[in-house]
Amino acid sequence: MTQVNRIDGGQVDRSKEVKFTFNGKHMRGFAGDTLASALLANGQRLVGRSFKYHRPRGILTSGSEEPNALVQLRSGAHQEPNTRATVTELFDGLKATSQNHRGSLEYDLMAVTDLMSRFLGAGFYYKTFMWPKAFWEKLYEPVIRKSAGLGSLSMKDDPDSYDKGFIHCDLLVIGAGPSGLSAALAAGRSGARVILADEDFTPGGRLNAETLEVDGMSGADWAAQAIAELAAMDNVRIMTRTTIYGAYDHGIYGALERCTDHLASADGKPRQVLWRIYSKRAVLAAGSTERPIAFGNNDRPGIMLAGAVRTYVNRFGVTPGQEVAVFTNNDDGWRTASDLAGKGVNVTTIIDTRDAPAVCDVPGARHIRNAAVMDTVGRKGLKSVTLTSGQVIPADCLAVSGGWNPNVHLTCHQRGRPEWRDDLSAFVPGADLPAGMAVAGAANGSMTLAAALAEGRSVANEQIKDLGFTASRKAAPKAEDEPRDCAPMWHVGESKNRAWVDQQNDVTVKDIKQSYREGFRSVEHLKRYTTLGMATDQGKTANIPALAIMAECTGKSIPETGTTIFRPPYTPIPLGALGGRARGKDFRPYRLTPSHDWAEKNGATFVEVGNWLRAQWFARPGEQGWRDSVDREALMTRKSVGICDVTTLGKIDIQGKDAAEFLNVVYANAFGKLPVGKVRYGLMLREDGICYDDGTTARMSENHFVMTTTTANAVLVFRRMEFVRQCLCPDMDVHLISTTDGWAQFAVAGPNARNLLRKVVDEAHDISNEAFPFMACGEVTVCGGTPARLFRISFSGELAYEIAVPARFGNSMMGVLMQAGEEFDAVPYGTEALGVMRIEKGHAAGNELNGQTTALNLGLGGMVSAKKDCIGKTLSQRPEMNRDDAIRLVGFRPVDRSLKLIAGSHFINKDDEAKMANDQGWMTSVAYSPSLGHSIGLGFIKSGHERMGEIVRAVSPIHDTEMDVEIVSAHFIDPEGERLRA
Amino acid sequence: MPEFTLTSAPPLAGYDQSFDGVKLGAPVDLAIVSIALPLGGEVAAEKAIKSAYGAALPAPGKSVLSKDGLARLVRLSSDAAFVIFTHATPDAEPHVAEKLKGAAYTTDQTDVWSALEISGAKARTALERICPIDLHADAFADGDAARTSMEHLGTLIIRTGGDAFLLLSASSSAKSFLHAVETSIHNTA
Amino acid sequence: MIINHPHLGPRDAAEFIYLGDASLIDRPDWQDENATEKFYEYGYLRNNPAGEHQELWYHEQGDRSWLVVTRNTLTHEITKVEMARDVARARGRSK
Amino acid sequence: MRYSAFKIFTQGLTGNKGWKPVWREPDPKPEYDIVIIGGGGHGLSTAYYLAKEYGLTNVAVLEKGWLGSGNIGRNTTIIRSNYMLPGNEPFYEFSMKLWENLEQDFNYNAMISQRSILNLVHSDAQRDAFIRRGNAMFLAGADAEYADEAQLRRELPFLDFDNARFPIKGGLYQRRGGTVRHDAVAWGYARGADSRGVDIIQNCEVTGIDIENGVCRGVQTSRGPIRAKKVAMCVAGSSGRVAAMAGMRLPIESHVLQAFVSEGLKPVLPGVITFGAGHFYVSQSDKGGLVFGGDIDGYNTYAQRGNLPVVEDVAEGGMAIMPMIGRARLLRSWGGIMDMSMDGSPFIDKTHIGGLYFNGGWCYGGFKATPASGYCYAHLLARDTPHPVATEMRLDRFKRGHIIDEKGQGNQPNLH
Repeated sequence: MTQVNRIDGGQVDRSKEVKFTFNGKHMRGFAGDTLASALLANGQRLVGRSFKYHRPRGILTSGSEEPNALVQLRSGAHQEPNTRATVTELFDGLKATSQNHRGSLEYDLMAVTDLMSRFLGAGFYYKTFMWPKAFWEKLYEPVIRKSAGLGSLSMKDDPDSYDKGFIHCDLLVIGAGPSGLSAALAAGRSGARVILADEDFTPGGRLNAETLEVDGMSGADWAAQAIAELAAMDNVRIMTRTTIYGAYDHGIYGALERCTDHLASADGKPRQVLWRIYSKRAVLAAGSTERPIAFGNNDRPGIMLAGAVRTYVNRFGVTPGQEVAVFTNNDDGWRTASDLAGKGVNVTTIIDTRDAPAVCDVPGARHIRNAAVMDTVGRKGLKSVTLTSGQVIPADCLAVSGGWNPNVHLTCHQRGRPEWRDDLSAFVPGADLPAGMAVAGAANGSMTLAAALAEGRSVANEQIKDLGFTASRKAAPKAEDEPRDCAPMWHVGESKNRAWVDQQNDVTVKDIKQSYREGFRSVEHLKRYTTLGMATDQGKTANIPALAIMAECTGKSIPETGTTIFRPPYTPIPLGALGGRARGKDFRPYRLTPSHDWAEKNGATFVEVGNWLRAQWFARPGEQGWRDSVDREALMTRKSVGICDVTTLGKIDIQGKDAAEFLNVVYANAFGKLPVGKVRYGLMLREDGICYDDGTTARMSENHFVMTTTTANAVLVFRRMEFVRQCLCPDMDVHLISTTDGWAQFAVAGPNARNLLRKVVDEAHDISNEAFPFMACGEVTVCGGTPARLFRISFSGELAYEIAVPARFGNSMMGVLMQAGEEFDAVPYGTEALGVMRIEKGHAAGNELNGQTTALNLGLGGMVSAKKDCIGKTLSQRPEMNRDDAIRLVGFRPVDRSLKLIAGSHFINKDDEAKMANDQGWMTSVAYSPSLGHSIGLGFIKSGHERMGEIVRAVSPIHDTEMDVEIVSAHFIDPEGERLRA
Repeated sequence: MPEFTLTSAPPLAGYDQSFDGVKLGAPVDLAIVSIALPLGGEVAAEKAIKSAYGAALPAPGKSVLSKDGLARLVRLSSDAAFVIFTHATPDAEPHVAEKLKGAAYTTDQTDVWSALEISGAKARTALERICPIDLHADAFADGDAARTSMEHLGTLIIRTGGDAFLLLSASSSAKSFLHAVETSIHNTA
Repeated sequence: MIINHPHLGPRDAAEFIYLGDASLIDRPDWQDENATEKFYEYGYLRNNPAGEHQELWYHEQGDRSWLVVTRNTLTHEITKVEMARDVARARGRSK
Repeated sequence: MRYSAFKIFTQGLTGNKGWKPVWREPDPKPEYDIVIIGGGGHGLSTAYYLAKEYGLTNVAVLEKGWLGSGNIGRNTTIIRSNYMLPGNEPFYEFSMKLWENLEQDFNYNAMISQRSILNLVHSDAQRDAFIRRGNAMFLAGADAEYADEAQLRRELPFLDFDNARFPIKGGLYQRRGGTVRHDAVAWGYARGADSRGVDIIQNCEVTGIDIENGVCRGVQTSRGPIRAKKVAMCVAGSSGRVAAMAGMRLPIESHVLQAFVSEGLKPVLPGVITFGAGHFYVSQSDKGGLVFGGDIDGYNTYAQRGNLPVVEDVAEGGMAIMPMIGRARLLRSWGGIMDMSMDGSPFIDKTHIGGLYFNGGWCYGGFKATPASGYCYAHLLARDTPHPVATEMRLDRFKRGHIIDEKGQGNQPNLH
């Protein structure tokens, strides 16, 4: 296909021909084209189908406000639905397909909905599809869902990468049109740090689309010159292809930079970068958007906004039609006629709603005043328009101008409300702008080029003066004030046929009137009932006309009827970009234990524990599954000795003259009298009296403690202790610092633990049972002088120690411990065996310390010291937390020992029905105890401590199963604790 | 003779790479000791620091080199600071404690952190992708220090001079942090 | 949001952890005769104003300080940032 | 006017000009038996059930803006009854059963779609907690199903099973969970209440609550004073502000929850999916948009807008579990103000002031509760005793120590 509509001029690079396909058809354009301009150049008017009625649609606009020309771009996993052809930069090899049709674009079977449209008006679905009841989900809804939606996702993982970043500036200028360029020049010359961002790939905004002059040169040339001057300033950063999509609190703006979307391949680089821009001040210079006028069949391919028609002609050297009519209610529409005629395009007619003389001379065009377009002909492409007078005018392109709306979107992102200006018949930014933002140019209602240039400069100067910069004295660039008279007209009342307001979502003037009739009269009801403004263009061309039509119905003025505000994002933002690098394994960082490498080499299977990766078990050849490994690790530990990396437990170094007193506040039990060289188990409550965390704290010297927390709560406990330190006890001398990552810590557990450690701990340190009894701690050296800390504490219930060395030695230490343990058949054990052994001992862990249980529930009620205050003490005494029938942590075993207990089962008394009213509690943790040879469990049950030996039912209806279980002591192994004191 | 010997293997030991416009490496034997100023003893502690290092403890968010240039004092908050210096053996804390003569509380932080040095003309451009702090020289001068978060990891960043920065982040996640910095360099190359 | 830290200057609020009303500083005395009632009010009841709100933020990804931030809950405008420790002292929490 | 397919047909033939307003626009009367403050979902359903189930129609609903402008108009439309605790689960299951018959009940198609809700499981501890929860659901008469990884691979092949930072190990389904066209719920209830004689008064802001000798006698409004025998607060999100007019402090903070919708897409998601290792949940609307959200912003606010860190956090969660959505675009984000309560559970109760009632504290879970909340509130207003499924939703529960804390986070509202 040749470029039938390509004409002279424009800013495309005719030396670089670009090949692309649309629905498989091969076409050509030039570098500098958008997909839309290239499609028009190739005479492709029909590009898509509308959402509800599957109406044939073309290109309406030349910018990001486009409702109709949405295509699927690229193919395979790169497929990108709902892409606006009007902002898609053409590249060699581009593939685009049209969306939302069954059958071909030209013959869409779904277009039958258009014929039934009289039954499918606003909100019809709320009134039907209710009978029979089951049919909604089985029949109606699947049909509706299938026909809804526009483009398709590929269902494949997005193959591109994305990145994010942070940038800072004194002044952010949003939009590089005339006012933005003028603002950036002023601020840049003053020395302020400026970011100038524009969504287009060529800065200049409307300057590139108009024939107006600035400082005696063409607008486009002046823009290029301004950009060159700015580019030479090292305090100015120019960001093209960058949309400022959201204005957030305190001068933070969200921006999307499209880095490789204009290239055939991203080539391993991020496709897009999501920037958070930290600005001290901002100038919004986002320009304005032209609005259409609604009339019968105003949605046909070939009917376009007048400013867009001018853009295609002036900027891209493409004419959207060969026989053009203009329909306008304002002076600006005449510029389209005049520019087109100037380029030799055949402008046949100018239909002006005003009863006023010609604005300018347009050779060859007939001026019909006080008239309007009422209907059109040409289903897949415009053929003619019919005026209210009945006169038919042949045309393949109708350029429509209903006036211009300032782009106030970002001024509304913090719920600022725009204000109506009668002289412009448009909303302009209101007084409650986001802090630090000022608005300039057309976005502020300064609609002429001269005004925009002047205001850009003056607003920027005011902004930077506030920051202490001296404004440059250079004058604003000069331009003429072009005529801007506009007589509002929102829809042509004489139209009999449907007149579209929201073209993408197929909302017509009739729908708005019906919405009014049914009582949906507030703007929000209108939007929600008719879906107006909810499409991918967010109603950029639809909202204001709709509001005006509703105002007509209510008989009130437009501002009395309401206003619509805009929410982020300004234009749709890919979720990939918002997600940045956080995908797959990079979703969150990994924390590795010091012995990770050793574990990897020794057959460990790893498990995610928060951000940590921990060894779960260490499989040996011949083992038939994880249970084999775990049973062996637990048995061998209980029989001889096992070693486990427990570095992940939080470690907090606590120093200060008031450290002991401080611990008395944060722990429920007392620490004041803990002797130096001893460790104590500590229980922490939340202020609401619920158990929060547990661990051990060792007193290394009079004013120095080392606390351990659970892995999960390390950060939270530290935060809370800082709260106590700074906010509750501000004059205690106590200092906290985390050392979690600093020490590689290993549990060495089992009857041979001491024998093993004797080989590693330097001889100078006596670790005999007498010198270093249960709950002793101290600083030692290992392997010939390496500093270490030794704690005699036990989670497994065996004779056990935890030994800590500086983390850099951790991997080596694991090897050394295993080597030293060889003669005892030492095993490394993972978190599973750790869990088995703690259940065998009845120790509470995360499943029991779940933030819902009290010390009383856990059987630790006696730990809450009566003699002192602590966090949570008072509220733990509330009556319903101390009921006689409160749940208690106890052990469970299946009556039939061959059965496997299920964590999450609920307990029901023997003869009760399994229903919530009879719920006695639940099983928290279960394990197979290799020592006992059967399944064991921990759980909470009402008055459990008084029910030893009772048989209850553990029901798990989700598994459709239940079993009888016996309530037993939670201490399944060595209940007297003889082993750990051995 | 002890039967077993331990070998030191910090997570990024030996890492040293050059990219277009950026150098990235893990400094060797960097020791870090935290200093907490006792409540009511701040003046004495600052005095002890000054006499030990020949430099006064700077304001929060700043760092200074000791008089001999061998140690960097970084003030983290009103009552806490780091001293960073080159020291191979695992006894950095007693080494500092001795110098301060009991005027402040000290805790060894060497193994808590993992360090990366990034420098070069494009270092700032790369860091822009992960660092929320404004690193423009007017806003973040030589010696300035900030604790912040990069790619979900707590990081202490110090401008050690010109286009060179020292980055400290947790040693357990050192590999993820390195990956984050390398990705930034790749993405901005 | 940006919180202008009294020692460190403006920092993104993402570096901070929010706790709630700064009345959480005013922890009652456990030996007070109405201690249970006072702890209930302290722990559970909030003014929750639509307007100026004094609230606690913790600079977790920073200097680990707790701050009392005065912020408007309708506009998010921050008018004052203080070190919580100073506020606690001023409210008589010194020993 | 009764809606039916036939009605649509005849109206279509006559140019759709015969449709009548769905509700009246009455002026306030000087006095009502019951005045409900708040014309959001819960207020409207309360009025509906007062009229329909309890025969009380001398009732006004006062709405400061447009009806349905509360969180009923700005949520992510999910219904479910997958709670765990006895104080909650029977209530939400009651709500679910009301949803299941709602459309026929009020003759309005709210597009109730029981497409299922799935909570993904990423660790053994999480699995144990979900089994506990699933069993509790059964005990309360609800449905639950535990799916293992293999089943999820078959059903949802687009989830990231093979390269996930937090592997997907299974999930808890509630097949009866799903989504509803949220605005239609407000409209259906409003229509049903209005047709039974309830006055729904829009653009009528309550500016004061009249209390004489410890008894509430009525309210002051932007449209004049209105006397009432009973005044029912029902303004979740603004509870703090309205309760302050009665001099009450509440165990509630106001927080913003952001929600998001993508551009319309052809169907990709069968039901609601919730990520268990990050903040992300998503469903797909009948119009094709992915409707998704995550955590609250986390600071007290009454501004109906949020900030960027949470937007990114949510998108990160989405990309982590289903990287196919990378090329879908976020179309719109918005924020709703939540009554975040001290234990994450709501209140339907009398206050200490005679004739003044309170309904609030719904956190971010109020939408699914709309029918039961209105039903139970109506019951309380009509009978002065709590409905059997709402006996624990009392304001004094913290004083007694009876906490309904599903997440085990304690008395810090922003953690629930």
